[in-house]
Amino acid sequence: MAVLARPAGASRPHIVASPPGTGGEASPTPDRVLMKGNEAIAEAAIAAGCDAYFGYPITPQAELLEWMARRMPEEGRVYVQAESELAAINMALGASAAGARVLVSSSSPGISLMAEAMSYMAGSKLPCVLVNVMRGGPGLGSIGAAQGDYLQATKGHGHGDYKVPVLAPSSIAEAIELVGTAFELAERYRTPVMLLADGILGQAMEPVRPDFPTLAPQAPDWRIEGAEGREPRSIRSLHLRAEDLEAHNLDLQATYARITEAEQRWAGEHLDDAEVVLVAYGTAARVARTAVERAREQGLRAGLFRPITLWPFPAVALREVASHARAVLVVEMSAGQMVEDVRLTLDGSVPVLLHARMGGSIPTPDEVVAAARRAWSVSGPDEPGGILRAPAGGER
Amino acid sequence: MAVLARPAGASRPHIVASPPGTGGEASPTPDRVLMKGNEAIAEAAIAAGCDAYFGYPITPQAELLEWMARRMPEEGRVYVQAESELAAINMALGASAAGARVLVSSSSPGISLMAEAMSYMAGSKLPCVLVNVMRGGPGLGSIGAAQGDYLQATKGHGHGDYKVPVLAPSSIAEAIELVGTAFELAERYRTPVMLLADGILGQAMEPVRPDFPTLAPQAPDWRIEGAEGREPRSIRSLHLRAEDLEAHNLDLQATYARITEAEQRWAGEHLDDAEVVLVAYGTAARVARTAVERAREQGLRAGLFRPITLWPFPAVALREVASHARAVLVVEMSAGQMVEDVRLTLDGSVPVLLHARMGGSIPTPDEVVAAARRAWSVSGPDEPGGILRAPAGGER
Amino acid sequence: MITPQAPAPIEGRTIYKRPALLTNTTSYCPGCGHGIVHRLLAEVLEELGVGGRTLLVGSVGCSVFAYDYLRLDAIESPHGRAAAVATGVKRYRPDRVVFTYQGDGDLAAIGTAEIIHAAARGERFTTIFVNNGIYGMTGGQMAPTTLPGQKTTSSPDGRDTSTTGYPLPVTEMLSLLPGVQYAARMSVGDPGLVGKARQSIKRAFEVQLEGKGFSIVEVLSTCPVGWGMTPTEAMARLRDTVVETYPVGTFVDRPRGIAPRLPQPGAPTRSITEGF
Amino acid sequence: MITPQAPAPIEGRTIYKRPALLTNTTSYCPGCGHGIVHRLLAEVLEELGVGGRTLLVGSVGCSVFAYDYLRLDAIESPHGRAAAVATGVKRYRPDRVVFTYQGDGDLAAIGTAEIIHAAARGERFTTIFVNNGIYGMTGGQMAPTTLPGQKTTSSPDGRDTSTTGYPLPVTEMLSLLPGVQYAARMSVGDPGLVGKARQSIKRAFEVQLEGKGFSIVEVLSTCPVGWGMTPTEAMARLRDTVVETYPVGTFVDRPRGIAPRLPQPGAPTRSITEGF
Amino acid sequence: MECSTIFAGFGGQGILFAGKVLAEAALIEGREVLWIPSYGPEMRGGTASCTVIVADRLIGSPVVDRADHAVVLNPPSMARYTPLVAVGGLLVVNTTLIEAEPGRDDIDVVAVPCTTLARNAGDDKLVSVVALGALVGRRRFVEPESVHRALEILLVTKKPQLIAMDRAAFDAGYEAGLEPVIA
Amino acid sequence: MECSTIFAGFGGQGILFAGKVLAEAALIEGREVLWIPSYGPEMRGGTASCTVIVADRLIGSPVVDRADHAVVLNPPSMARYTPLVAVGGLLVVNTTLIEAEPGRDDIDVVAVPCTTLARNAGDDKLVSVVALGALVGRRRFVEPESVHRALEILLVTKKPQLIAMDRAAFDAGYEAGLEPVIA
Amino acid sequence: MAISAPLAGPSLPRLPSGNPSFRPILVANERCKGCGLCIDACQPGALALDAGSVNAMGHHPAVLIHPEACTSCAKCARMCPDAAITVFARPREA
Amino acid sequence: MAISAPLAGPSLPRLPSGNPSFRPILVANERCKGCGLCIDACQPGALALDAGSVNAMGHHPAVLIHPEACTSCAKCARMCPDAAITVFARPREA
Ligand SMILES: Cc1ncc(C[n+]2csc(CCOP(=O)(O)OP(=O)(O)O)c2C)c(N)n1
Ligand SMILES: Cc1ncc(C[n+]2csc(CCOP(=O)(O)OP(=O)(O)O)c2C)c(N)n1
Ligand code: SF4
Ligand code: SF4
Ligand code: SF4
Ligand code: SF4
Repeated sequence: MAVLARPAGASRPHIVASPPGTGGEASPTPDRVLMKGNEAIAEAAIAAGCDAYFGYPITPQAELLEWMARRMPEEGRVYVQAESELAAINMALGASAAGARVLVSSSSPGISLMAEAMSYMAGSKLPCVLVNVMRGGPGLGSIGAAQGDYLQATKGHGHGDYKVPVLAPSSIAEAIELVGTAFELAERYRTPVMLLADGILGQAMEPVRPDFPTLAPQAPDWRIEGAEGREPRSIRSLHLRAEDLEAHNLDLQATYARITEAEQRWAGEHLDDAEVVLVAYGTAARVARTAVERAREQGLRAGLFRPITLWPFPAVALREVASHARAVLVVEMSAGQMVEDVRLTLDGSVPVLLHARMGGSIPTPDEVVAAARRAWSVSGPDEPGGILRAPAGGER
Repeated sequence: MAVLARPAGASRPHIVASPPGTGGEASPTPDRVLMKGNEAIAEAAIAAGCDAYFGYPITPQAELLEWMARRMPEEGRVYVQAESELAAINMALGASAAGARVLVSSSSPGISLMAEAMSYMAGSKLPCVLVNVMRGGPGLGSIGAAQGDYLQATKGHGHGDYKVPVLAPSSIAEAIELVGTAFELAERYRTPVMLLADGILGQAMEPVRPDFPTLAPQAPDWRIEGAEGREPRSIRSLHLRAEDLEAHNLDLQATYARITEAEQRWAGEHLDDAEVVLVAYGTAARVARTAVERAREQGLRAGLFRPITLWPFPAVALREVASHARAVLVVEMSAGQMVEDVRLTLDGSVPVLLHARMGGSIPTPDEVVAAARRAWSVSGPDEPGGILRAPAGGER
Repeated sequence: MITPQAPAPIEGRTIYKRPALLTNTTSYCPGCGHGIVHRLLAEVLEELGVGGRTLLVGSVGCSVFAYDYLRLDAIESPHGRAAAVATGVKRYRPDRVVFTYQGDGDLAAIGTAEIIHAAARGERFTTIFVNNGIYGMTGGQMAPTTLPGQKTTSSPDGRDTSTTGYPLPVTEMLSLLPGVQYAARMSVGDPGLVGKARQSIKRAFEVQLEGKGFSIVEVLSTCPVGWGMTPTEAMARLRDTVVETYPVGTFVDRPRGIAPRLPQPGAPTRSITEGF
Repeated sequence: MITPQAPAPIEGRTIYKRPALLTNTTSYCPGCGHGIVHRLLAEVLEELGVGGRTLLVGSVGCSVFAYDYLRLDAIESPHGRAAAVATGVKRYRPDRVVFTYQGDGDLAAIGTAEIIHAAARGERFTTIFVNNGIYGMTGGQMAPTTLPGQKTTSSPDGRDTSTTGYPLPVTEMLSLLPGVQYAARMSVGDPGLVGKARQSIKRAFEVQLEGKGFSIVEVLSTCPVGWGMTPTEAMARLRDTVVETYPVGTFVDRPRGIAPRLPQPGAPTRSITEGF
Repeated sequence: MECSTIFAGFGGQGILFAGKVLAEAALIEGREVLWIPSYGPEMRGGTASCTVIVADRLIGSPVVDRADHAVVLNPPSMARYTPLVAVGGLLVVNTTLIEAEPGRDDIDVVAVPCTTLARNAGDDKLVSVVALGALVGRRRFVEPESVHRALEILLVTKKPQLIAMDRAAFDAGYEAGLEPVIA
Repeated sequence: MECSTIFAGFGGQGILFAGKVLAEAALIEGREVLWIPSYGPEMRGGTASCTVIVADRLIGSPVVDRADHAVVLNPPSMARYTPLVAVGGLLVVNTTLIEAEPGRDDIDVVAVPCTTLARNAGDDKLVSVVALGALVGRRRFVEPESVHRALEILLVTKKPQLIAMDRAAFDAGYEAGLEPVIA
Repeated sequence: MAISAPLAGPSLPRLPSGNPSFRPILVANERCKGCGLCIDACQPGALALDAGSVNAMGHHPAVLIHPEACTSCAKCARMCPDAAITVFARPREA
Repeated sequence: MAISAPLAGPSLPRLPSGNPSFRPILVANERCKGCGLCIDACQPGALALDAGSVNAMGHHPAVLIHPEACTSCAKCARMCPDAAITVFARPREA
């Protein structure tokens, strides 16, 4: 059980289930403390038994590194501020191969630099948790909160056929919980896992319980530690012969199938009678949540479907939920990324509309309500796949 | 008009249109020469007026760099063997900003290292042609031909909301032609463009006409050259204020919409009466082409739809083509990547099946014929979206 | 309550006024050394009369907005890659004056490979390397150049050399490369040092104009905010403490015959056959 | 027609036999120096008796298959990142012996930043840097270490120093860093030099076992195929030509007081106020 | 109940700190709270702002399209944030640095010479705490006692000597906020 | 007509070159042709192979699942490629280095001591050209004259002095290939 | 930041309004960030920060409090990170 | 590659079959790549490549042609990249 630097009274048993809409739960108990998202994620990793952290400064993620710079040495664990993100992720690769529970964090541009090593880790079946506190792009973009890295995280980051589980918290309390989940998934399936947050989640402060979920220590039997008294072992992604590499890929694909089968996570709200289903994750989901309430106040039966795993995408549940809806509205802080998975999931069975803000702009509840109204009034899609596109920003 | 090192008799006017199935055209004229794909692409770039080349050695792309190492200095143009792919793509960024027509080439792992800079170039609206001679992945994988980087190229490479046109040749002659197209698109839309080849296209030799398409030289008015007598200009992707960055993103999205409208390219064969439409690109398309012939010999009415632009995906044409088909079979040298775009395009209107080989394994015509038979016999999809998955390799 | 200071009647010739290449007020914190270096650049480029054909290759750091303050065509680089970007620019436009402006986090950490290889190839551009020993833009984290024991947001107990090593002697390392025609370390610690830095920056551009090869000026600078000091305290630290780790002066001026000799092996190199 | 050579009756004690840590026949080209370096590593680790707790951090190059030839637990690194990977391994398992095995393309080109910063931090592992002056694996392209004028597949007319610069003195640069406890350049050019290289590699591992800091041995080696020579011609070139650019010997052995002094500024460093 | 407050002014005016104090006070009262700062280079060039949302139930949207309160400590901030105040909302103006009129009659305006009061309290930096006092004085959506506790919690470890000073500054503002001031 | 040939043996046996010669000969005859080498580290450790497809129309699949001809110059190659030869296809075996029997009676086998003939022709390296001769001798799918021209085109710039030698080696193989040899 | 710069404090002598004597220094108020580097550089101590005024950026700008002491050495201008200072030579007849 | 290594050629003296005299060198044929580095290293010239034989890798392995000349100095073994050579000391009574 991890205790925070700042004393915070008697601790409560950790609440695993997080209520829909946000991961946090309203509670008048005084034993909560205010924490910045970046710091909460860092402390949660320490509580979860993170053995080694590697990072590099970047806004809006810097406080995560700074927290680790102080706390990891206190805990007698490994902390290295690398010379670059490239070095950080490769240090993680090494530590993970040696059996460490590893955390790496950065933000969009830094994450792009990790594409090659992520592909190597996936190919070498090395667990690792990578936190992306997303900012506006493309390029240097801005330091505002955005969700423009969805497709990168879920589909195309590095080269070759691989996937990594992607977890998307929408509150600081949920982020704390998902850090533990991320390590569990990483180790159960021997894969890198990405925690996809954004600038607001990283920079905001919310009340959290100071007792964070803990994980049992590990010493994986596949790790390298010296071949004393046994055959040597090599951890690698190289398989020169096509037959071997295909067999290796099929093995990976089998793991991905198992993950897709077992690990789809989501949260929902007001879905039972929802005529318009809003699909949103992370910070956008919080806006959507307020929008759903305002819409209902105005008599529009809206509901919120919030994917928590972006890969595997919670397709089974969404198909079920959308089956009795009139329209689905995807709300993104990106130009139309998650909407692809929603469309792949629903396969034309329901009109899918998109409300997209980008480049660090965050939709307001009112504009989302307006979009939901429009979605409701749409008898059917105006083009195959039913993406409505408006000329300019916001509604697209 | 470029003339090859090896004299090759009188030259013929360049044939722009490439017949379906492959980009080359059978011709008994003796004036053809045998060229390796990598070398042909390099020479084609020189013919197209490439001002600067930056690269780094990697199999199976090395001969492209080596050809440039000899020819660019001969032509008095810029050639730099960079210290890394990261450096190469950033040199390209600089040269492009100065107004140069730039080519960069690498293979899968090296391409992953270019994710950040590609995002910067897209965000800074800098034209550049990047060649990816794909090999087996993930990680170090193998040096065999593969198509595992489709999703990376078309969706998620770098961070933020951007797209780059992706051209996929399926013969050396077509590669030569598409190099010119790539530069045209890059300059017309001020965007990086990717030429997606594979180890076989890069390493194989085929007869080609020695007279390669040429492009007019350029001196873009947006380039930086010194602010003498005018207001200074800065080429950048940074827009700190959310309003500005969103406006910038909307501008980019508008360009992508124009490209999607105007630039979808594809080739087809035996499609008029096709009951089973095979969808494949690059080397896989050549296998599919032979499979189509063998299938027809066996009385199965198969046809080939070959996307030439992977982004924008030739959705309009495929929708039309598939509308009177019984099933669509996607043939990939990857675990199921392009199939996502096919499904997004067809939106459940036709069963979509997948035949996937990966990790450097190439499907044989006979196994594709067998898959096509199975596709034919499938009354409907066995799961929404109609992806048939077999337990092990090959058919999935 | 705001009482603007009334401009007084002006007599006598002007001894110093703001260079024309310098435009908008910067967004730098009060007393930040970047402002001084910007001013020197503007003065030198003006003096050399090349402002109209000079290209600024920016970097990512607090100086990322330099294009807003200097009247120059500019290109932005991904963090650390300015030297590669400048290579691309200068190779294609050898007729232009090209320089990179990089902080120590940018150049000495993530950009290490790019600066070393641009220098090794003898690329014919100039690098202005502003070393304030810290990551300013991101909130004052430790850089490879941070002094031993120095407290930063990522070295809360001070830089521990046993786990993070010692300040990276970038200019010393670069000075070993034949491709480097001019390399100097300067400081903005007092008016005299500022004058010296100005001369050095001018020399670096002259070397570029002669087409000789790579030239670099490391300018020791301050980050009052990151250092947790007032601007004047920061300047005092720069003068008194920083210089002890980073000797100031010209390391390489090959056109003028200044260059260090390579480290030599200290052990016998003759081929021996015993001790197998 | 294949006539296997009949093993003869064996008398007398064994003077030399293959070390047990060395296993499968390598896939290296005939006469490739990698084989010699592998053998020396096996011999040294065996002699130190640490083979069972040694971790090989491989790199990408012809030696990528080293895990097939050495009886050691091994981890593969992305091209150029071995020093970062080793940092992760050693930080988590300081009780293990960790070394990277890297070619010159891997270490001196794409891996420049990683090796310099691992060395600067004084990471407590050993790097075996096999410098054959070329990219062997990818078909013999020019490396930053290629000799001036040397013909390679990417420098068909010989390395042109005016556009590609001069061979990178990696070990000299690293020797300036206080974190580097041992740095030497050796060669496999003849039996005597091989013996010397063996001693040096042993010393490097001893320094690691003492927990002192970073240790590196650059081993000058051959790539007969890439050099377009027979193995014996390649060895001759290594002995006669290569060594002129790359002096062999020990540059740093801090525990034994061997270390070069930093380059000093050649110009006056006093603060001057004139010349503004 | 959910109410949002925006603090805005120069860097160095203690904007983020005042927001934290309010958030901590709300937490002490067992409320839900969300604190969002401006961060990064925005801070250079000297403008800072933060948003604090206090509620009795889960907080959804972090973006405030209608602010219940805005505290503006310099002219640019007033220009930027006055329009965001919801009808019937409250605007706290630092008249020491702001001479202009907010120019809205559908909101409640508290005009306080915060910088002056802060300097009297001993440090210009206290200006935000003074303003927070005025805010709480006028709209008692958290208890002054909670703010006093909050100040203690936030300062006790690092700068205990400042607690008294900050409380005094808060009280000064609180007084000024109590009875309407002609803006 | 479309026919595929696989050449396989040790590195240094001139495998890739023989394939290029065949490809060039086919080109001279105005045919379509595709040459695919083994490459990269595969080459280290000393095995090399290449595939040449000659056709009268566009060539589709580059992968050969049924080879019309296989030329195997060392034991591992015979083991690996014999099974790929299509029924009625041709296998050229270098008996200098291969003593084992191919063990297939549904294909045509030409057994030629290629290395010996090559050494007699002056260089072991000519072994592949000898084998190409045997192949063309037995299955005249390209004209010997075309091969002679091809050798000239490929060698004239870099090593003109070798043209005669290579042609002789080809002819020696061609002779050996003409009349069936008891494998 | 302005606060962290040395404040001359309320006791700072006000400028004699409409002072006719020559003033060799002109500080561009709107550029000055009150960092105080010029004050530090000025040996005769002719400059100070004006705690009584705050510019649009919220800083207390530098002000020439002892024109008569100024030697026009320009050290202040040389140190000013914001190029806020213009320096004039004393006219012969002064 | 074997070809590029110095070939002793057909004129190479064959080994006296079943030679009884002591042989201080044992070459592991299957590891030998015929690079010739051992031959180069051997001052007395006791080694040569056997052009008459080709091993499974296609190389002409090294062979000890002058056992009597070998001094057991092990320089060949020290140069062998493939650790193919084992060296024995001459027994006292030789
Ligand atoms: C790939 C990447 N990594 C990290 C960052 C975040 N970042 C912005 S500026 C900077 C370094 C600033 O330090 P320095 O170069 O010393 O310049 P200073 O701000 O001190 O002038 C960093 C790490 C980034 N923008 N991109
Ligand atoms: C990111 C990346 N870029 C390029 C390559 C291709 N590559 C493989 S090995 C190698 C370098 C080999 O040269 P060196 O390190 O000198 O080792 P050698 O083969 O000469 O022993 C390169 C560039 C790669 N595998 N990954
Ligand atoms: S943070 Fe430091 S470097 Fe950046 S502007 Fe402020 S003082 Fe200058
Ligand atoms: S290519 Fe060169 S380095 Fe690689 S194995 Fe062959 S000889 Fe050795
Ligand atoms: S010019 Fe010199 S004397 Fe005058 S104010 Fe400036 S520094 Fe002081
Ligand atoms: S050195 Fe070794 S591999 Fe080379 S020839 Fe001699 S025994 Fe064979």
